[in-house]
Amino acid sequence: MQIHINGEKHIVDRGTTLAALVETLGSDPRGIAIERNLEIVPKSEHGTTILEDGDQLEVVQFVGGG
Amino acid sequence: MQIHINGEKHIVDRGTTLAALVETLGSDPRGIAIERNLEIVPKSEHGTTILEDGDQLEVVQFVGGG
Amino acid sequence: MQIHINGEKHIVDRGTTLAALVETLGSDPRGIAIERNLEIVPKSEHGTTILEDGDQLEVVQFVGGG
Amino acid sequence: MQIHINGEKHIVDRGTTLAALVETLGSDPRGIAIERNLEIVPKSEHGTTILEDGDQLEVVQFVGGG
Amino acid sequence: MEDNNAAAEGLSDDFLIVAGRSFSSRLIIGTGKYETYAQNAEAARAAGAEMVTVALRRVNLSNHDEDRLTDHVSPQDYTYLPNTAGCFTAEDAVRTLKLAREAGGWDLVKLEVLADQKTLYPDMQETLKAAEALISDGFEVMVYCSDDPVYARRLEEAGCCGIMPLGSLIGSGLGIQNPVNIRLIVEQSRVPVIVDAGVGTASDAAIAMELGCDGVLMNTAIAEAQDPIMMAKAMKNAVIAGRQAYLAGRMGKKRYADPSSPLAGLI
Amino acid sequence: MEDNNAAAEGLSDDFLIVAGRSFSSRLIIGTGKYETYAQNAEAARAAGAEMVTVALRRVNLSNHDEDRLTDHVSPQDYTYLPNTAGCFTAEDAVRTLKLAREAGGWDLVKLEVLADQKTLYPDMQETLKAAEALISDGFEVMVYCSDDPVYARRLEEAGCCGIMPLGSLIGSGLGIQNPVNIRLIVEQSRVPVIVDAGVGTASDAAIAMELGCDGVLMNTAIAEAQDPIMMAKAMKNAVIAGRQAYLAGRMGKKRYADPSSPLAGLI
Amino acid sequence: MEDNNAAAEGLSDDFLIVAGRSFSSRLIIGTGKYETYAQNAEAARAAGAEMVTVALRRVNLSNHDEDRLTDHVSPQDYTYLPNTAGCFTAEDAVRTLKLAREAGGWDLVKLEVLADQKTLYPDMQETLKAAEALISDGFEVMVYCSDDPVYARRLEEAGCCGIMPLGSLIGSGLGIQNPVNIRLIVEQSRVPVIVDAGVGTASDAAIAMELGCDGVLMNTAIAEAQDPIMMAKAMKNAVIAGRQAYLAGRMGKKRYADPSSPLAGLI
Amino acid sequence: MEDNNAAAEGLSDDFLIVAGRSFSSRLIIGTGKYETYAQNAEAARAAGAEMVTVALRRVNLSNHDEDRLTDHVSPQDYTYLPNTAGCFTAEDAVRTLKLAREAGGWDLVKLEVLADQKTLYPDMQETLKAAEALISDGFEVMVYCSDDPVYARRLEEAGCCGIMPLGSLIGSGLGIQNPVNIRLIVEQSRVPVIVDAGVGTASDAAIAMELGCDGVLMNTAIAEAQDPIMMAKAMKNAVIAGRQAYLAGRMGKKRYADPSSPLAGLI
Repeated sequence: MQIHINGEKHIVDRGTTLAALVETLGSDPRGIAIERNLEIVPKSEHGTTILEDGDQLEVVQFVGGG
Repeated sequence: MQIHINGEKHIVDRGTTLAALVETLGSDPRGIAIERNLEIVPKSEHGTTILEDGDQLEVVQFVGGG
Repeated sequence: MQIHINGEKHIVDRGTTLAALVETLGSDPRGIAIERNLEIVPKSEHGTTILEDGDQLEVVQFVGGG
Repeated sequence: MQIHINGEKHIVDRGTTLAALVETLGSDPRGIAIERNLEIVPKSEHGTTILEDGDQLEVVQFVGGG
Repeated sequence: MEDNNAAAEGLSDDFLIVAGRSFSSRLIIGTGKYETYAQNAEAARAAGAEMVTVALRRVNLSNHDEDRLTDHVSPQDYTYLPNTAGCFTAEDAVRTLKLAREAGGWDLVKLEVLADQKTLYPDMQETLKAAEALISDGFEVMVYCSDDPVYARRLEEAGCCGIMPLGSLIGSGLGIQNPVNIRLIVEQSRVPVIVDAGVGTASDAAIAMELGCDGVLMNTAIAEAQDPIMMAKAMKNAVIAGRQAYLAGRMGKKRYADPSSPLAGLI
Repeated sequence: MEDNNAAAEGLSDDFLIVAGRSFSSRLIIGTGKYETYAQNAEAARAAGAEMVTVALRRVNLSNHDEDRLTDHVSPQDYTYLPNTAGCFTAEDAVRTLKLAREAGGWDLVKLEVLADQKTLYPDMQETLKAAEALISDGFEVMVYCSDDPVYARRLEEAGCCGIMPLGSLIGSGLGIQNPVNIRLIVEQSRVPVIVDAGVGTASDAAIAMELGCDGVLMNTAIAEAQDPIMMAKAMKNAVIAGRQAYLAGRMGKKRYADPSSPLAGLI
Repeated sequence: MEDNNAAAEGLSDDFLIVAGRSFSSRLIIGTGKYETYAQNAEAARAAGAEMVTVALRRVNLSNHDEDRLTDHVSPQDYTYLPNTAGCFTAEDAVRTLKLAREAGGWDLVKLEVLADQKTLYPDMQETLKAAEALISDGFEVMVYCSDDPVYARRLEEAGCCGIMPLGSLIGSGLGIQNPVNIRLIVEQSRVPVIVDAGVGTASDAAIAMELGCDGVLMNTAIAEAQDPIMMAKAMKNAVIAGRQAYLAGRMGKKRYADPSSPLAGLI
Repeated sequence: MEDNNAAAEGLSDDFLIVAGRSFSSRLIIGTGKYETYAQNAEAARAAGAEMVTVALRRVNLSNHDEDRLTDHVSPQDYTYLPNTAGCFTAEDAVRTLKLAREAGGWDLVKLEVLADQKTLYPDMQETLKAAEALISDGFEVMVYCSDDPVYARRLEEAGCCGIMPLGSLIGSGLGIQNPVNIRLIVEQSRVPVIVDAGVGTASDAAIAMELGCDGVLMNTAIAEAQDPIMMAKAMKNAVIAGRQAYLAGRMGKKRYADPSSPLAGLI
């Protein structure tokens, strides 16, 4: 199925959890935050959150800024 | 009957019009504005406006200001 | 004979007066000043001043300046 | 005999040396400078300098200043 | 009074246009703090002013012989700009200006909603609210405001016909505190920008105009000068001078010197 | 040209008096850097100037048809103030002014002895030496100087008829760098003090006059403005405005606000 | 890092207390515009900073080896102050800070809602709206704002734990444009006032502190200096110097001179 | 006292070198106007000063128990810089410094020849004359002078080992009146330039150093602060901060804003 991550299309298998996705993305789960369809998904729920077709994800982290 | 003009008590006869009052007050009707119970009374209606007991009047004019 | 005017060499006939020179130079005598060998020559003496070989002349006038 | 020190009259015995005077004045010779009749007397000569009648002495030291 | 004004100085085609009205003078003066209305009138003439701000207050019923502003500075000779000085809420300001319109029949007004007595700084939230209410009620609103360029833009978008940022606190005489913000407001505005408050002396007024402002409004600087009439003349000339300098386009600034006399032809 | 000047602005009895000569204009302008002498003349008229500084240079023998300053800005209409721009020693300055006197017959001059090409800062030692020599030779000396109040006093004691401290470097347009020193010079001087050099725009000229100066001399600020004629008008009005503000006596500065409308009678 | 900070300078009992947290450094630095995060970290150490502002941005999914801020300027060593730079509405700012809280678990944040890209001037209406929403959601809000003392008061009344008025436009380096307003804000505030934006060099930071501010936040002044590490040291010392000067109470200003050496006992 | 000074701040290789002597502190303080010599000594320590100016006065013969400067601020710990405060002629200044050399045995001195009691402005003619006499007599002369760059050059050419232009009048606390001239002096000088007089608070000292000066000398700013010891610390840090900012090279100034957070990756 297809989802959007940070505005880009991605294909993922049905039943993929957010935690699994983060791992495949290879990004360190510490220090990131995820918004799914404009709702923040707490880290504690990454493992139990099943992605659905058309999900809009925002995956953000801290960068330098003034 | 008793009314208030600019915050002060005044005794006027029943049936007194606003126009008559202004005259007795000796103030030049030109360049003043009157508010009766928070409603502005246009000059055109001064002659036909009968004061009532307890009326609250504000009679104002232009003064120097920055 | 040879003289210098404003730093440039000029050939003039013996006996030439300053007044004559000014005329040949075509410059209006009014509003100019002449220094001959570092000595100012008043206008009144232009007519009687005979130039000599090697004279150093400065002929100046007013120009725009701040 | 009479001398002036910093503008004030003082009576001293004939033959008094500058060194002796400084001692009687009770001021610490270190850090002071003495001018005798507008001439500086080096510390090295205080012992051999005999005061004379009418001498004008300036005895100065360092004080706070900006 | 054209011959007293910019026109006479060779700016005959340079007018301040506010809400469709055209003025040859870019100096607006207040009518407070003068020793007498007579002095006030003389100062207005000396300043070459065409607009004056006025306040609305209760008629003094106990004394009818009180000197009247209108008898000295006549609305026939000067465009009255009723203000809302002393109003600390949008509601008070709107009520005051409705009375002013009834009293004088004018709809061109100067709105100011102040936040506190100590600073008389504008309360921008209430000011914007009052401006919207007045404009929807048909008033032409010139508005006293902070030098916040964002709020200045909002006030223009709301339909104000004149933006009047403070130079510094009312009556302080501290001049133009923040020329950068005034410049930003001038650059973005399509309605006249008139510095209101803070001018203390002639050069302050000139500086405001050199920043590109369309006019200056002042009261204390003239009324509290040792010689108000002379200062009124000074301000008139300063506003014209600053305007002309802005139109002329100043020279660049240089770190070192640059001679004004030719280097050629030195003896 | 009285009606163009201070007189017309209600200062009919306020004259700048230098070496016994009386002027209604307090603005002196230079005659360098203009595109043409015609523009120069128009600027002088627009500025309402009565005095202009001029330089002395070698006649161009190879071209007699060159435009002449005197044909446009006539010594009949303007008091010429021969300067010594370009002189870096007292000797050169004295020699130059003696030629100027012979050329024009005038003994009122503007002395300047400069220290270096980069800053054109006055060399005060040479300046004082030249002033003494010129005064003993019968000249009336207006003197360009630093803003050192001690040297200003020396120059006045030497007999100079006008003290002309710089506002900032010649041609820099940086305005009045040190108002404290200018004020000290104004307070101590009994001859006219005229700020010379540094003025960049109208407000700079007004500030100089507000400090109590008797006049302002400028060249680049007008000649290098994008519109020199308009800037000349601006400077004329700025000098008058600053003078009037000085005479009027400005309001005091306050840390907080002070309302201009009465607090009594609020509805 | 106490020994690098005020404590070491004899101010051991002078702490900046924000939302119950205590800091010995009054200098907060941004983490943008540095050549590398390594340089950024070195500057933070040199500045003796204890708080840094950070931005929240999308993870770059195409490059996992990108250098990470957290690896150089660790949240273990510095208090992170998530900002909302780039947000132009209250809604965006609130959304961004909720994500920041989820990412870092911190509720102390720096709110800024900007009006436009050209000036980055704060939109005070949206800023107040966002502050109220965040505070009711449990955030501790330090807020970037204009120097409008009325809005500063509103923001404090809304519950903000730090008022951060601009000195001048973000990244402009124009210093403290309006010291009068900053002083008014300092006088009225019971929470820390921290000048944010505009500081260009050390003396600007000292001036902010001398006005009585509790701290200074800067980014460009350090990051864009030719030697950022040296400038970081300069800023650390300037903030301490300004704080100490404020606590010491400066001498009065005098119009004339006053000798420092005794007049008595002159030879 | 190295650890109190620049060295400790990471400037271990940045020394002020005057007449072959090397100092890690760039702050020179006067020893006048303090309540007691004890306070004076504490301030000197807090300022991290290594050089102090001192005056020479008549010994008080009627009171031998008077507190002595040398007992509190010892010439063993501080380089004494005998001054000529109170001298109004070259002759007096030379006589005073010869006595100082006899009293202390030092030839490094601070020359000042003043013009009048009201302004204490330097008399540059007498100052140059005195400098020449002292140098030919073997003194190392640091010289208090006006901000006239031409005279500063002459004094350096005469052999002075330190140029000390005033920031503003002695004891006035008006800061650096003319940064343009100070900059010109810094650019041209090959000996240390030390701003002397006028500094009122920490930022003034930082500004002097940011202009590129090699040091700052002050007395009243510390002695007349409400808390002289705290102000001494402030000045120490301000001088270091200003020096570091000068060495770091400040960011450029911009007319508009420039964001410090990345625009990429916004959600």
